[in-house]
Parts: sequence; structure tokens; C-alpha cells
Amino acid sequence: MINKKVANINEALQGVSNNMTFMLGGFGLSGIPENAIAELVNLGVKGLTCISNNAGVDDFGLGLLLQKRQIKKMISSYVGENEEFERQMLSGELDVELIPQGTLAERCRAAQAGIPAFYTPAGYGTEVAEGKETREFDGKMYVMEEAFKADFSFVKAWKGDSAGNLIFKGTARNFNPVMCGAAKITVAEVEELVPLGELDSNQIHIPGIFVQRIFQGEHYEKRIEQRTVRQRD
Amino acid sequence: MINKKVANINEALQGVSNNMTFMLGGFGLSGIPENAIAELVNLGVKGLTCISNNAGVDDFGLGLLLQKRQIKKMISSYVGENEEFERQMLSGELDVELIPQGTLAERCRAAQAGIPAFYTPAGYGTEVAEGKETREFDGKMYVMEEAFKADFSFVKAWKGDSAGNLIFKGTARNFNPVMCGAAKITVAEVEELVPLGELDSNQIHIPGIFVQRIFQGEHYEKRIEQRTVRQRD
Amino acid sequence: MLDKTGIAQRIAKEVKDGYYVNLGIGIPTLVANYVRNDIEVEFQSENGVLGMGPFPYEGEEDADVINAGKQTITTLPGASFFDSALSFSMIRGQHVDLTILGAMEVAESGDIANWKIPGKMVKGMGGAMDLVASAENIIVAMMHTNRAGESKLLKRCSLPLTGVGCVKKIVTNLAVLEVTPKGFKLLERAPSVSVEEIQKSTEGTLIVEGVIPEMTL
Amino acid sequence: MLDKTGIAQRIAKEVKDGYYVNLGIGIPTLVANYVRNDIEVEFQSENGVLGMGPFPYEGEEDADVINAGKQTITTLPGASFFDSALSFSMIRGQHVDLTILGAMEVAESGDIANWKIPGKMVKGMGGAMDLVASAENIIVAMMHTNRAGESKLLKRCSLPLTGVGCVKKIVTNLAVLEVTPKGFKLLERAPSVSVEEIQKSTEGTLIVEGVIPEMTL
Repeated sequence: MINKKVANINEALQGVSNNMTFMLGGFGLSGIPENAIAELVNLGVKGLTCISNNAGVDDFGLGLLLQKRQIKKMISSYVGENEEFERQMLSGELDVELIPQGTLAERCRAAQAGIPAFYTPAGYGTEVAEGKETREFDGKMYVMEEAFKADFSFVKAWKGDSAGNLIFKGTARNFNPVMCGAAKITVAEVEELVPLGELDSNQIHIPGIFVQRIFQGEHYEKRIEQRTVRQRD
Repeated sequence: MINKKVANINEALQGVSNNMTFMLGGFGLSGIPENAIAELVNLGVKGLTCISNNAGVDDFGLGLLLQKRQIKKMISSYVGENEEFERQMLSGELDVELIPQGTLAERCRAAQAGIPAFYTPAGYGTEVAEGKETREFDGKMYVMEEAFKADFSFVKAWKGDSAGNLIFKGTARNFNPVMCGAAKITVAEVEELVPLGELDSNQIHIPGIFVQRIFQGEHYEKRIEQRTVRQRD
Repeated sequence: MLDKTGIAQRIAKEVKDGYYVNLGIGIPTLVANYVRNDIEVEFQSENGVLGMGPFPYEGEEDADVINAGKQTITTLPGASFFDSALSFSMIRGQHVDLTILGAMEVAESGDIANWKIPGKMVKGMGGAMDLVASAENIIVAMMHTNRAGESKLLKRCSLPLTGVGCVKKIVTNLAVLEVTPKGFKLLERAPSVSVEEIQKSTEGTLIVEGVIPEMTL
Repeated sequence: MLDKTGIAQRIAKEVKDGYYVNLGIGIPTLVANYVRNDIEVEFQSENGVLGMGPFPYEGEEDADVINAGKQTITTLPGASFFDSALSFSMIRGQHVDLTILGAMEVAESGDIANWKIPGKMVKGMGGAMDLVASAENIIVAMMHTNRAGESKLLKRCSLPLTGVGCVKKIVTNLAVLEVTPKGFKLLERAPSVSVEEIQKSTEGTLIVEGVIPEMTL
């Protein structure tokens, strides 16, 4: 098998530079590439365009990059829960493009799949469709949306192997699989890097062909955004 | 959980009638819905349009429907290995639409995903693109392809549960997952119907929402088309 | 007049056996608590789970198992997890039977506005635009009027739209209404609310035919 | 002059460490046997498997594990199975590094015809059109002439096309050629084949620059 394992986080992020476009997996704080984000803060790269469903919270996730003003533009579907984000957005420091969540997922998937464009009903008749081609199929109106283009995808999986095969856990899966192979280089971080052959070939969520670099993250905080519980009877 | 389990094959195929369009999973003879095909032969429905990557062999798979002249039109990517097929095609009894395999898969997936149309490079500049819209994205030419429309999808999985959740095995997976939810009604047959909760929620290939009816097949021949082996040293 | 819980209770009656349901944040989330327990319903959350169960017991929260509101949840036997593309295949492909969501405004044409107020911080539409553009069966759960007492059921929406011509039914604190080609058709009154009160709070065309029954919960 | 095995052997030298490779039916299938074993290569089959191994031992065949030629196969540790949509995401999305396939005709423009002969039974293009339209690196493996002795390297294809302007390199029983804007550039001669013989068997424009080395296997 082709070896995708890198020695450390430095090697994993080699080639990252200012003004690049990144895809980052995660929904809220669930399934975000914690280690890659931490290293992007360390590297201090600036002028970034980030394609990510959400923008983290003030002191975690993409909020860490926002604090250091490393992000120039966010492409997201929902960006609440973040005061620094709000400040930068309202002051005009940060450019924000809001797009429907399903369109966000499908534009990633299109990039992964070599589909340059597709039609979706989402956003038709709204400002999201402004300037975009619309078209009727079977009496219903659709908007044409194009595949994203990005330099790096940073994704986080539960388990992976040196061939780059990935398995995700629960709803931490979210955007991670569709971002694999959707950028020029996909960097996967995993909670556990297992020996080759340990993952069931029949149960791999993302085959290694979509992943260029893989490493086991040093530490995962896996912060919970809305801890909601019920009382025992 | 919503119960998708039907009592028998009769109930599974209720509503099937002449001149309908079906999707049928399988690649070669691997992963074909053996029991549904047998019942379609029993029912004797005619004038069928079948969307299936291949057309079976003379005495197995879709070949059984061809023998009884139940199929009016095949939409496939490759139809070799079948003499009766060849005879009917050359005599004009059978209409055949050949389309690229990736386009076949993606047109199923588009139907499943509510994407009415997408662009693909496959077939550009060939007779496959004749009469279709073509378009340039980033200097490369693409063909617009539309989602399939079908009345029933017949798929075959390895394991399933009463909620309609499916797991496929090996390369018998092929077109089966992308056909689930791509027709008005999806009928899944499985080698083993397991108790609800036995399948790992994290490892389900097709969630039950895409399946309307499920049953355990009575018998699977699982014929091998090209038995190829090596000698032990 | 209903409170938010009452709205959720009334909407729960619209949930039928065998439905896959997507619940928005706010009042819609409460609907799950009032669905009859003699029917089978599965709740889908667009972040990638089908078959959601109740919140976890304290100490059993899992950061890897949340709903679209980022709340920790549990799943039932037969549940499944999937990626965002497949999740929106369920939504866009009309495999979800019923979508219940909140709104700032609904127009008599079925247009809905629920994501943006010009001049205010915009958080984004999340999955709402996909949901309203795709769902065949959309119920809006909202108060009949805004905090300033102005009607939220309008001839035309004044706010930026989330979707056009998509809302089928509306349940408010005052009434149950159906969106028809001719306007909002009044189906039911909330307990002890008169047709006149509903008329007064409805800016859009209100269609009142015959005697309007009081709703039962 | 090379036989089919020789063509496969020569093409195997084009396979580099870290390549994902899709092999067509016929001569291309043989290439797997000659890839250096000090490099890591993964073979993809469009019916949904990555990391194919050798054929199974007798008695160990599994009807659920086949390649695109419908042959029973085995898989290596680290292999994966997936559906047809994801398989063609790999192909269409240019994640497969090298595609090796046969052809009936290749034009000096890089056009390829390998799926249909008018008047004859047409079996279909299978995945060939997706492969040739998408792959950045396509090598054609074929005999230089057809059974009637006519050149298969043409100015223009006479048969219905599989793809336009896509072939980069051709390995035949006589030569290795590169498709350039000006025509077929002769890179190597097969053992004991002269430039004149190659010229005679090539209908399309043949570019011969300097001394053409004999290929090594």
C-alpha cells in the first residue's frame, strides 16, 4: 500500500502558505481538525479563505485563527456563537460568504468527484441565487452551483491507517468525508492510527486514495458546545 | 423505528406493472437482486425499461427477463456475454441505450440526492454527447446529464434490518447503494435480515430512509461469471 | 391562545406513522416530546444522524454524537450516522417526509423568511434553504405576531427570503392555517381565540370559510 | 517486435512509486505482473475496489469480490470496497494517477476509439469514456496494426470515438510513442524493429528526432 503517514504535524502541513484556500471538516466543534488548526495558528499563515460549515467559538476551533486575524474570508452556512467573528464581520475586516449547508456539502463533494457544476433547488428565489444561473427542470426551478477549489483539506477522523483509509465516528463524520480529495492536498488527522489491515475493507468510509497525508493527533479536547442532558428517573 | 419489512416477495413487488422503469443493482452477476428478478419473471410483467450496468448472462440475472422478452429497453454501460441479448438487439426487438459507467452511477446518485442535472467530462466529443448540452468549465468541456427517473429500484445487500438499514459486501456493493432512494419505491433484498440494533449505527452503508421495503431472499446462487484462480506453489 | 409548548403539541398531531421528520431549532425541537408513542417516527438531523433518541443522562454525553443544534443526544437501536452530502441527499431528494421550522415571516404565496434581518448580525441559513426548497411538506411553527405586535403572516415578505412558495401549513399561538393559491386559509382557532382576533393579527389575505373549529391538542 | 507480454512489460516501467492505477481488460491487465516490487502501487477497479491482490487460490473464490473484468480476485491488507459513485469520483476527480487501456485506433490528436465498430454488435463502453475523459495520464496498450495489417495510429480515427485529445502515450508491439501537438513522437523502438518499419506501419504523422533508442524491458 502507498504510505501516507507523515512523521509529524510540521510535515503534515508542509506547503501551507499565506492567502491559500482551505477546507476544514467539522460541524460546530464536533469532528474539527484540532491539531491542524493549532498548527495553523503556530505557523501564523494569514489571508486565509476557509471553507467550513461553522466558524468555531471564540476560544476554540476556527475561533483560534480568527483571534489571530489569520482568516480573510469565511465560506460557511452558519457562523453564530462567536463574538470575535461578529466583530470582525461587522467591521469589515472579515469577508463572509454564507451558503446553504447542503450546497456547501455538495460543492465539496463535486470537487471530490470531478463534477464541475450541478443544479440544486436550495436558494432559488433568494439572494443566494443572485448572479447565478437558474434553470427549470420538470417545472421546478434550480440554481447552478460550482465545485469548490481549494489548496488543502484538513479533516479529522476517528481511525485511520498508513494507506490513508479513514473511519469516522458518529456525527463527527459530517463534512469530513466530502472534503477528502476535494482540495489539491488532503491532510487527515486521526485519533488512532491503526496497523495496516486492521480496518475492515468493507467498512472504510474514505479510501486512502483521497488522502495525501495522515497522522495521529497528539491530543483531542473534543469540546462539547451545548451539553444537554436529562435527569435519571 | 419505521418498519420496512414485508411478509414475502409478493408484497415486496406489489405495484409492479407493465411498461415500468426499474433500476437493478449489480455488476456482472455480482450483487444482483436474484429474488426480485425471479419474481419479475413469475409476474410476467412486460415492456420494461431496465437501468442496470449489465444485462446478465443467457440463463441468469437479467438474462432471465430477456428470455421471456419482458424487457423493452436496456440502459447499461456494458452488455456483452449474452447471446439472447445480442439477438434481440440486432433484430430490433430490444432497444439499448449505452452510457458511460460513471455517468450511469452518477445519474442514479443524482436521482437519490435530488440533483436534477450535473456536468461530466465523460463522453464529450463522442456520440454519447449528441443532442446533449455541452459546456466549458475552466477550459475543459463537459456534458450535461440528468437524473434518472424510475418506478422501482431493486437492490441486493448483504445484511439489513427492519428499519431498512443496509450493509453490502465486497464488490457486490457496486450500483446498489446509489440506486437506493433513486426510484419512487426501493425494494431491498438481503442475505440476512438481522434484529434491529445489531448493525453498528456507524457502519451502515445505506440508512433505511432510502428503502421502502426489505426482505430476506429465500436463496442466493451468487454465480461467478469468470472464475479465475492461481495455483498453490 | 397557545404558548410555545402548545404550538409544539398541536404540530405533533401532524406527525404521522412512518414519517421521517426534520425539526428546526426552537419550537420545532419541542415537537418530538409530544408525538404519539403508538406510532413510529424517525427524526433526522442534518448534521448526519437518523433515529435520534432523548438527551443523554448526565455523564453519558458524547462529543461525537450531537444534533444540528449542537446539543448532545443519544440514538435509538436502528439509528445511522452519515456524512453531510448523504444527509442532504435525504433532504434534497425528498426522502424526509416532514420539515418543521420556525420563521420570521411567511407570505400568503408560501414564501418564507427566517434567516436574515438587514442591518443585524447574520448568522447564516444553515440547512434551512435546502430544507424549504426541497421538502414537500413544510410546517412553520411561530408566533402569529412579532414582539412589536406586527403580523408575521404577510401579503409579501419584507425580509430577505429563505425560500419561495414552499410553506404548506402554519401553526401559530393563535391558529392553524393552510397556504392556498388564494391566501391563508384558516383551519383552526387556538383555544378561546376568536376569528376576529386572528383576522386582526393577519396582514395577508385570510380566508375564512364556514365555522372555524377550535383546535384540540 | 514485442508480443503482448512484452508490451505489458514495457508499460510496467511507466508505473511509478505511489501511483494509483486503473488497468483495462486485455494487455493492460498483464501489466500488474511486471510492476517492480520495490515500489508501492495500488490497483483500482471501477466496480468498487482499491488495493487488488492476485487471483485467489482455487476454492477461495468469492462471488462478492471481483474485478471489472468480472474475474474473481483477492485484496491486500489496506484495501477498500466502495460503491460505483465513489469509484467514479476517484476516476472523474483525477485521483487515479494512471490509466492503461487498449484501443482500436488512436489519432495523432490523442483521440481514441475503442468501443464500437459500426455494423457489429456493440457491447458498450463500460467505464472507458469516464476513464479517458478524466485521466491526466493515459497510456494505450495495443498492437501497432490491426489484423488486416492496417495502421491503428492514424491522422484521424475512423471509428466512433471514446474520447477526444486524451491519449498521452502509446506502447505497441513496435514502438513507444508520445502524442504531441505535432503528431506521434517516436520515443523508443521495440527490439530489432527499425524506424522504417515503424514509419511504414504508422498512418498518422510520425515525428522522428535524432537517434531512436531501442527499448529495454
